[in-house]
Amino acid sequence: MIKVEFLGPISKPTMELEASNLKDISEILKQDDEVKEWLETCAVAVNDTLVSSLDVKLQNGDKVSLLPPVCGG
Amino acid sequence: MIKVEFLGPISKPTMELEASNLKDISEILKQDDEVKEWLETCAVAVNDTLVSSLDVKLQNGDKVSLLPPVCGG
Amino acid sequence: MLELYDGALDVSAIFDKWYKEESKSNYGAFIPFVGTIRDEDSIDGLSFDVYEPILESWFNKWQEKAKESNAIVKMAHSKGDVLLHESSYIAAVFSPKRRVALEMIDEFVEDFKASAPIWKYDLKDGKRVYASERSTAIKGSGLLA
Amino acid sequence: MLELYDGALDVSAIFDKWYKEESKSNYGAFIPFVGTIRDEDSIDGLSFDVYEPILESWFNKWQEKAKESNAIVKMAHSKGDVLLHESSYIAAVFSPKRRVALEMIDEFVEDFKASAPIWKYDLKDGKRVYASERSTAIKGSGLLA
Repeated sequence: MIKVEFLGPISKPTMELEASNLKDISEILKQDDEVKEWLETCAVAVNDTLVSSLDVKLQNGDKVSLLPPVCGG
Repeated sequence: MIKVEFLGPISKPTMELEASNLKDISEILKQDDEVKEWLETCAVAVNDTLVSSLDVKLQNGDKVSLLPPVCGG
Repeated sequence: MLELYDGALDVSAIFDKWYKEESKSNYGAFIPFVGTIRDEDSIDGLSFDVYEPILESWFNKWQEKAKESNAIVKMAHSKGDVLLHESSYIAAVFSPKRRVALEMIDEFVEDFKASAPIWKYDLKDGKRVYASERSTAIKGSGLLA
Repeated sequence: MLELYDGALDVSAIFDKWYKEESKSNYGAFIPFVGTIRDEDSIDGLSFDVYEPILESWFNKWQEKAKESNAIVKMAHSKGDVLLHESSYIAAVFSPKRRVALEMIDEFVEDFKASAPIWKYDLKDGKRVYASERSTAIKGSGLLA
């Protein structure tokens, strides 16, 4: 199982999904009306490292995080 | 009389000179071997205001200051 | 040196600590940037969520980058609520020479604003409202869209 | 706010004072620049001469300029001797917005270096030696040559 967590203002509890790569995650999240609107503006981290390609392979126990637009300071 | 003061590292006591403008001051200081070497790198203030022209008229009691290269901080 | 605090920062205490920590390190220039909550838009304050694991790796990359110029960076940030006229952020660069410090504090603060995983909320009428208008999508966002 | 002190600056005390002075002024960004004497070239420290009347008019012009951007500048500098690892200079900008403060602190510090009527001497082997190599002729120099 892959853990998908939603950071900051996305008020959505962590999900557990079956997926072998980020493309699978993308397909599943696009079906979720609450999450869908965030996908365009969210960065993605796998196991706390930001990634820039959908081809990232996922293994059982991996964590995918969605990071919405930031504003520190 | 015009008071001419030498600031910072120029080790020269204040002079009292007869002069009606900065051109006169320049002519007199060029004769002074100790001061001559500083003229090229010194800025000039009249009554504590920096000036950029030799045409400045001087009146009895005016103060001319020579400011050598600076390095604050 | 990345420090997170609950609520407002004790700015003078943090400044004093950092200044003393590097007092013998032979840095000629030390430039802190202090961010303070402004009274505007009828807010009562701001509130912050911080995602520490990615903030730490972002900060560690900056520490490496600073090292290449013989400089160091330090940072303190608030978690949770910070009220009007209190401070939530201090960033600092120490370097041997002033040009490095002047350029790096600018770059560091701007990259922080664009990349650090921190989310800001307005505290208004007893509610905590995500400051979406002032927020910036992290570079590479939209991967899953 | 131009402050001159005999000898080294009490940096943390000055920082704390300035921070508190503006704590309710609604400035979002506060950037101090702290200059500290580096151990180099076998010096024991530095020493400074300051010509106050022209320093004050230089500083007042900067205060006017800062005002146009709704910002303010502050500055403290040492007169006389300052030893290794002690600090001789603090400049600071307060402004509502960070971009103004980041750009102004750079401009202010660079103009200070090029224009402020302060002369620096190395303290070395019990002597006070004018740092001519590191000094900059004020713009317009050479008028009397």
